[in-house]
Amino acid sequence: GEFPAPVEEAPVPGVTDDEVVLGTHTSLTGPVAVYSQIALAINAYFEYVNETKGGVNGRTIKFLIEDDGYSPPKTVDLVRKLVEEDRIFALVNGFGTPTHLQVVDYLQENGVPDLFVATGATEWVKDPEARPMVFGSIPNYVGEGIILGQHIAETYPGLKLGLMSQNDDFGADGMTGIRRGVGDALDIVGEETHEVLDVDLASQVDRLHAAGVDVIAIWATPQHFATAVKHARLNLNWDVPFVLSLVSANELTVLLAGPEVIEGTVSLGYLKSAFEIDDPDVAKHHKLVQDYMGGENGNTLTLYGQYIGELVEESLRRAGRDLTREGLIEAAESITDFWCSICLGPVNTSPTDHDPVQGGFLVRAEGGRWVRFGDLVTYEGVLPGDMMVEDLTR
Amino acid sequence: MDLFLQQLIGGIASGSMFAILALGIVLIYRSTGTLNFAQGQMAMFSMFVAWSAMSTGMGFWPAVLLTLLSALAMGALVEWLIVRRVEGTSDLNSLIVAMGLFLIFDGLALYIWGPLPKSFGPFSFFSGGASCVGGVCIGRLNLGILVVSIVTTVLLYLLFQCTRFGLALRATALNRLASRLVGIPVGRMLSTGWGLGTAVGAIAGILAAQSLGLDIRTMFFVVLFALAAAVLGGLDSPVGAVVGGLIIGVVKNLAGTYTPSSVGSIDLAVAFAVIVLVLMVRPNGIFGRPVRMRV
Amino acid sequence: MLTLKDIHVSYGQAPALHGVSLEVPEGHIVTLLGANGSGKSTTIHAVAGLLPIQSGSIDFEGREIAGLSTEAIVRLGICATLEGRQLFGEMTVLENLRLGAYTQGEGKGFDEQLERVLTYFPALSERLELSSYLLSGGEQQMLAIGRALMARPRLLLMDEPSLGLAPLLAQEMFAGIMSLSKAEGISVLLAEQAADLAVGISGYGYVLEVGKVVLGDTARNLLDNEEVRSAYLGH
Amino acid sequence: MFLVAFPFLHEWPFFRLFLGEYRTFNATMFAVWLLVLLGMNLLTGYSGQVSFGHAALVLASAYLTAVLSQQYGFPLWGAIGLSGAATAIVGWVTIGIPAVRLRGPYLAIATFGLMLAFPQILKLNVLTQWTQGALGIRGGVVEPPGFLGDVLDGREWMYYVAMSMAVVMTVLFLNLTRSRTGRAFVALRDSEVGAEQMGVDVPKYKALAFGVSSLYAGIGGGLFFAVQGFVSPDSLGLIDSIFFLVAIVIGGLGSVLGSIVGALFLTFQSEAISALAGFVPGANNLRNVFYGASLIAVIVLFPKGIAGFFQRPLWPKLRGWNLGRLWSSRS
Amino acid sequence: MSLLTVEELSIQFGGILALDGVGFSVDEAEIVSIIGPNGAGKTTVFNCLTRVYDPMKGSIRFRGRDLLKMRPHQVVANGVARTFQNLELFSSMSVLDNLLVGQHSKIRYSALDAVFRLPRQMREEREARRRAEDTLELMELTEVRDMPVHALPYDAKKRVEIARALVSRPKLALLDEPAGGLTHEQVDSIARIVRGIRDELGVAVLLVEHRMGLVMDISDRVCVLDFGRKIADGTPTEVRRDPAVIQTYLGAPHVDA
Ligand SMILES: Nc1ncnc2c1ncn2[C@@H]1O[C@H](COP(=O)(O)OP(=O)(O)OP(=O)(O)O)[C@@H](O)[C@H]1O
Ligand SMILES: Nc1ncnc2c1ncn2[C@@H]1O[C@H](COP(=O)(O)OP(=O)(O)OP(=O)(O)O)[C@@H](O)[C@H]1O
Ligand SMILES: [Mg+2]
Ligand SMILES: [Mg+2]
Repeated sequence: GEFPAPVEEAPVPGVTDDEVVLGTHTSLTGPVAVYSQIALAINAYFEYVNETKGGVNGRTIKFLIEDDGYSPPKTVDLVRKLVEEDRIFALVNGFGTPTHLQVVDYLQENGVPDLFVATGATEWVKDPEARPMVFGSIPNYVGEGIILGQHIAETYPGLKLGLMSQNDDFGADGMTGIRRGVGDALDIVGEETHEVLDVDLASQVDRLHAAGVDVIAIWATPQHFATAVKHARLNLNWDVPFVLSLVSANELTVLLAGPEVIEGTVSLGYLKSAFEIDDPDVAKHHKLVQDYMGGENGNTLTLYGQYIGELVEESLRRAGRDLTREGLIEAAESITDFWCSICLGPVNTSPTDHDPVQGGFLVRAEGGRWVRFGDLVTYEGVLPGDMMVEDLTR
Repeated sequence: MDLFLQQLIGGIASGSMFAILALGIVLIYRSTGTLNFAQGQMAMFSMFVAWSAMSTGMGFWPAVLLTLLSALAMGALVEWLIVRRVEGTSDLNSLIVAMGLFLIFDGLALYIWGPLPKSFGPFSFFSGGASCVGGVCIGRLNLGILVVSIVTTVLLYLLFQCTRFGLALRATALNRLASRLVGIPVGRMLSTGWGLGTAVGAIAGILAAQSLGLDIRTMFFVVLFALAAAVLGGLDSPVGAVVGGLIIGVVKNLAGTYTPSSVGSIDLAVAFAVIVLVLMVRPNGIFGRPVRMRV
Repeated sequence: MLTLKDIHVSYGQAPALHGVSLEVPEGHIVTLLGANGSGKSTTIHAVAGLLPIQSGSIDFEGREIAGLSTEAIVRLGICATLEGRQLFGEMTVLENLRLGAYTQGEGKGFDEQLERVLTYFPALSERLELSSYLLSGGEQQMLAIGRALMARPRLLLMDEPSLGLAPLLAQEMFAGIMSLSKAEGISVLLAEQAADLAVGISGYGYVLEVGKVVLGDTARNLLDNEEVRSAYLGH
Repeated sequence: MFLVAFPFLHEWPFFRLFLGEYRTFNATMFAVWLLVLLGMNLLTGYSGQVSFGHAALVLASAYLTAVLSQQYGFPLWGAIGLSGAATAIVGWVTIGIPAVRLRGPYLAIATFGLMLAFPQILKLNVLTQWTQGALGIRGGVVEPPGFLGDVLDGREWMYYVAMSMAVVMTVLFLNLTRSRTGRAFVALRDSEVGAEQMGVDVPKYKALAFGVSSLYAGIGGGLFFAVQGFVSPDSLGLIDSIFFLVAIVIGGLGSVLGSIVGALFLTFQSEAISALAGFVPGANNLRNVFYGASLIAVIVLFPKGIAGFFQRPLWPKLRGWNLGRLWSSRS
Repeated sequence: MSLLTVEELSIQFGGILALDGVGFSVDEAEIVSIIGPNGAGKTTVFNCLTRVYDPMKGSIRFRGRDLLKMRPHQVVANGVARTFQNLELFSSMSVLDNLLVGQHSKIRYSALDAVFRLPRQMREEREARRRAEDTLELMELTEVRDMPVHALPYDAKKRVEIARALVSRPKLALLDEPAGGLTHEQVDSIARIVRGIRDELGVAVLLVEHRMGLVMDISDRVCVLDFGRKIADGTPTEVRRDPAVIQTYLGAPHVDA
């Protein structure tokens, strides 16, 4: 520029003596507005931290939530606004793969920490050297697929497997994992994909039915999974077992499909469930939701929100009083053996591992709840590109 | 062969879902000339109304009745309060208003009922297992949807074609000034058209809640197919709406079944290619009246 | 039967009628004469309730009808045919006629009335199932008039009814209007450009100039008035 | 003048108050949207054809630009030009010509089918070699060439490129609409038979309108990729297509001013709704209600679009400076 | 040889035989009228000539060319221009622009000339504007040249129709009820204009009209249709006396005449 800019007062964007500003993009409106619960729960957790602990390292957290309505060009507008106009210190838990893909490189190039993106796309975690700013948050889809595939291989050896997946990276990553996990224990006799805008998955289920499938691995949203399982059970009288991505192993699915219909469906869990009210941490979560989010009880989504909140809190804490973006990244990639209050396993990160939670317990739908069984399974420290069944540990 | 038949029946089943929503679209288009993009979200709203009614312990049929009546009132009110402000300015303006309504109903439902799905117990009437012949099955619910949409079509056809009231509804959509000149209460007709269309949408919503679940986004994508169905059949033909819906359902299923997986998924593309091809031959839909030029 | 007192109408800011007063006696035919833009159509629109009037009164059989909706006015027995015909283009001729009888219901009287209208305009009876926009210009005009008659009006407002009609048909139509008015006591308010025929069948006539009545007299006197003849009757 | 100085304004003490750097990006996207909406307006506002598939054209061109520049080593600007031309031809031949027989909602829904099916096509296995499937294609920051690199950063450079492209294309647009061709578009919108009988080859011109419109969508799409540095099958969808249409109707059909207002609308809508929701604390769930209500309010208040409102001879005193004559489709 | 020769023209719509073997001709600089009852097929003749309709059989030759081989938009380029009974103006455009569209086939510059404002475009636009201005003056429309057409009074719209047809300098103008809905004075001015077209521009005119005063006054020849068939043909005086014409069309001796 031609005109000398006045000296910056705050050399680190979004950080003042007593406040740090974070932001996110999410869907407060639009087809996936239900996930707005996550950002609101994160915000509730930050408010709780501000009130009860005076923030982190003497700074309160301010959390700016922008609504992109799940439209990528809007995400770009809003994230740029957050970074350039509102001067956030870091972006936290950006929601949605297509939306976040549109900004991930922008954040990378501008050195803005891009913490704990709200999807399990391997894109975020597969190459931390190329994209040091971005971190995942849930077990990545390939890893999750391997664990569930392994379960299928052990439970249904020699039978016929059918695959159903959303026709995008979510589905593709999941199926990659499932194949690796299953190995040659089962024959894959049918592969079906569907689009986000498909109304129901009946036709796909019909085809797998005709192919004589014995078990189905499915990577779909709660709405889509509900139509698939209802069609199999109610219209085809077909009680084929489903193995489901953790993305849909939650209360939404129970509400949409009905508890009897999904009975026996197997998936993965890495956080405690909202129905475990006897667990003091879950009880505390419900209280937090009531106090800071207003009204109702917590659910899977708010629990996940709290998990993110705790992770961010931990990262900020580790980054210390002298906050810089580089410092935050260093802190976020040096978390070892951190147990968030509602986690079922430890969080570990490193400069080569931006995938905080790598594993969990198998869960099964029983009476409308997802009940854990078996041991903790992890693939700790392995990058999704190279991961194989051998990397799993129990 | 079984697979083919099953896909055919499955196509008819999901097609009847598109069809019944398309009927409401046709009804509103034919009686007011507006292409109602908000049809899906309004149906979703009615579906939540039904849920609320039932969650107060109301029985199924009373709740359905209440929902239909409230949908009728809601549609009429929307027309009277909002749509009428732009009536006669331009088709595109009513499209904007429909988009506005889409957003308003979406937002209102979110505000009133929150973002979480609701569970809607099965209706005794449509629940129960599938009926199978050989290896080919159709669910009770799907059968129910198909029957309801056919009955609705017949009723609408009779309404439009055989009653004086239906004639007046159509007249209003074609020419407001002329309608006033022959003594038709134009305002009331427009409100009634919207009311009826919304009520048909409510039927679609209640049925959809059964098969697709009760959620803000349940109708989000159904309406896209319903619009396509209405256009494919001919926007002013109730029969066309049903035929259009069924064609889309069946073509999509068959395309999905018979595309080699090495190519990838292409069912949507094929379904819409078929729509375009049909429109090339019949530019006003299968059952639409051809418009000829006269100077 | 119909009395207009000092009515004022404007389109937005632009005044179109300033103080039109006229009278249509029961069972009579009254013609409005005037150049293009003098306000004939506007007067008819105002009576039919299609335009709001700023001031003045419109009295129909002792009842103030200014401010009533067009539907209500039609129900009182006032029907209008307008310039541009205003047909339901995509509907058939028969459907148009059925709609004409909208206020009458479709009971027994309907068939009778239909038959009568078709005897005035036999060309229509062969085209009952044709979409009305496919009719020739004059046929459309016949349909517009026929549709108005289907409502069994007691006062008929006609804006340029002879527009596009062949000479013989125009004569027949005016003769028909006259006999209709005689036989059933229908009153008629006519606006015409080419008004010789119209004045010929009328009892009274008014001359409009830029939104004002400048002359009102019996048809006979108008026909005798040299100025009127040369300006509006083409002699 | 203003346009030239824009990226630096935020460094002025006075403008600092309300113009962040972010506004440079806003202005760049505005230029991209303006290009797209000019094309849309030519199609809908001038030639009277409604398309819900425009975002698919923008997306197609963005992809083409991405593939040409990232995989075949074309220089970015060449890739944009080539994609624009290719999109124009595609729009002309594969959409415009079949669309000739379709009208109103039938055309709208046929094109909307294109929009729904297009992402699926981009994800086809047989195409992933070029399209990279669902994960899309990355671009990266475009640096200004040569000595310009000393005075401008990438963002400012993009602003100048996009804005000058938009300005040039706007001028060309005005030239076209005020010519024989532009008049033929409007004529066939007003009366197809009338136009045909006056010697306008109606099918040809209807298809041509699609072609020219696609050219603008194509250039806009190429720039979209350059500005955003990324494109995926979900980057633009049906909702965007519909909102392109909403934008020109609200802006004003049949005028350049309408497209400009429409582009402003697209650029600032999310921010505006955010701000609107901010007025009512805790009303996040009502955002869409605000949004819908404002759309309706605008169209009720300005049934001819906002530009149409300014084109009325509102202020007779300003006749000499009549915006309407300057911008409207009538030359 | 005559300018226009129509032979054996027939067309059917559904069950209605709208034209049934109609034939007639128009010579250079001649005014020929077609009259007949409503629905006789007059407008249909125009529509066949300008290729809006496809006749079932018959031939239409204009200056030695076969009009039936042309596409609708090519007709005007060959020198036949028309007006419409129910006005088909470009209502949102100004009067001047309507006249410029009227010259669409006369202006030859390409879209590229237009986009870059090349000299050819500038020159042709200038010429086109001049022709438009001339025609506007002839039709007494100069004052309203910049008004959007929808805002014009009815009689002015009628004149714009005629002007738009004439501005392309056709050899033959087809005028469909140009005097419909006009006052007597305006009808007189239409008569003046039509004669002017013929005498000053050398344009032949084929006229469809119900205002007998006008028809009888200016036509060189009159052709009478009834139910799609030609029932009479001749000079105005002959036709006026023809009993068949009187019976089906004119009726009692006409006051208008
Ligand atoms: N819709 C309108 N908007 C604005 N002004 C109008 C409108 N309609 C008519 N006017 C104006 O009102 C005046 C009276 O018009 P009106 O149509 O009543 O005349 P008219 O005597 O019926 O003429 P014509 O013989 O052409 O039908 C004219 O100056 C006309 O320009
Ligand atoms: N496209 C069409 N489809 C069906 N019938 C048609 C069509 N065009 C014209 N007709 C019929 O053909 C006949 C002749 O119509 P045409 O318009 O030529 O009559 P006209 O002689 O011009 O009458 P007018 O003087 O009333 O304008 C009419 O009966 C009309 O209904
Ligand atoms: Mg008038
Ligand atoms: Mg005619």
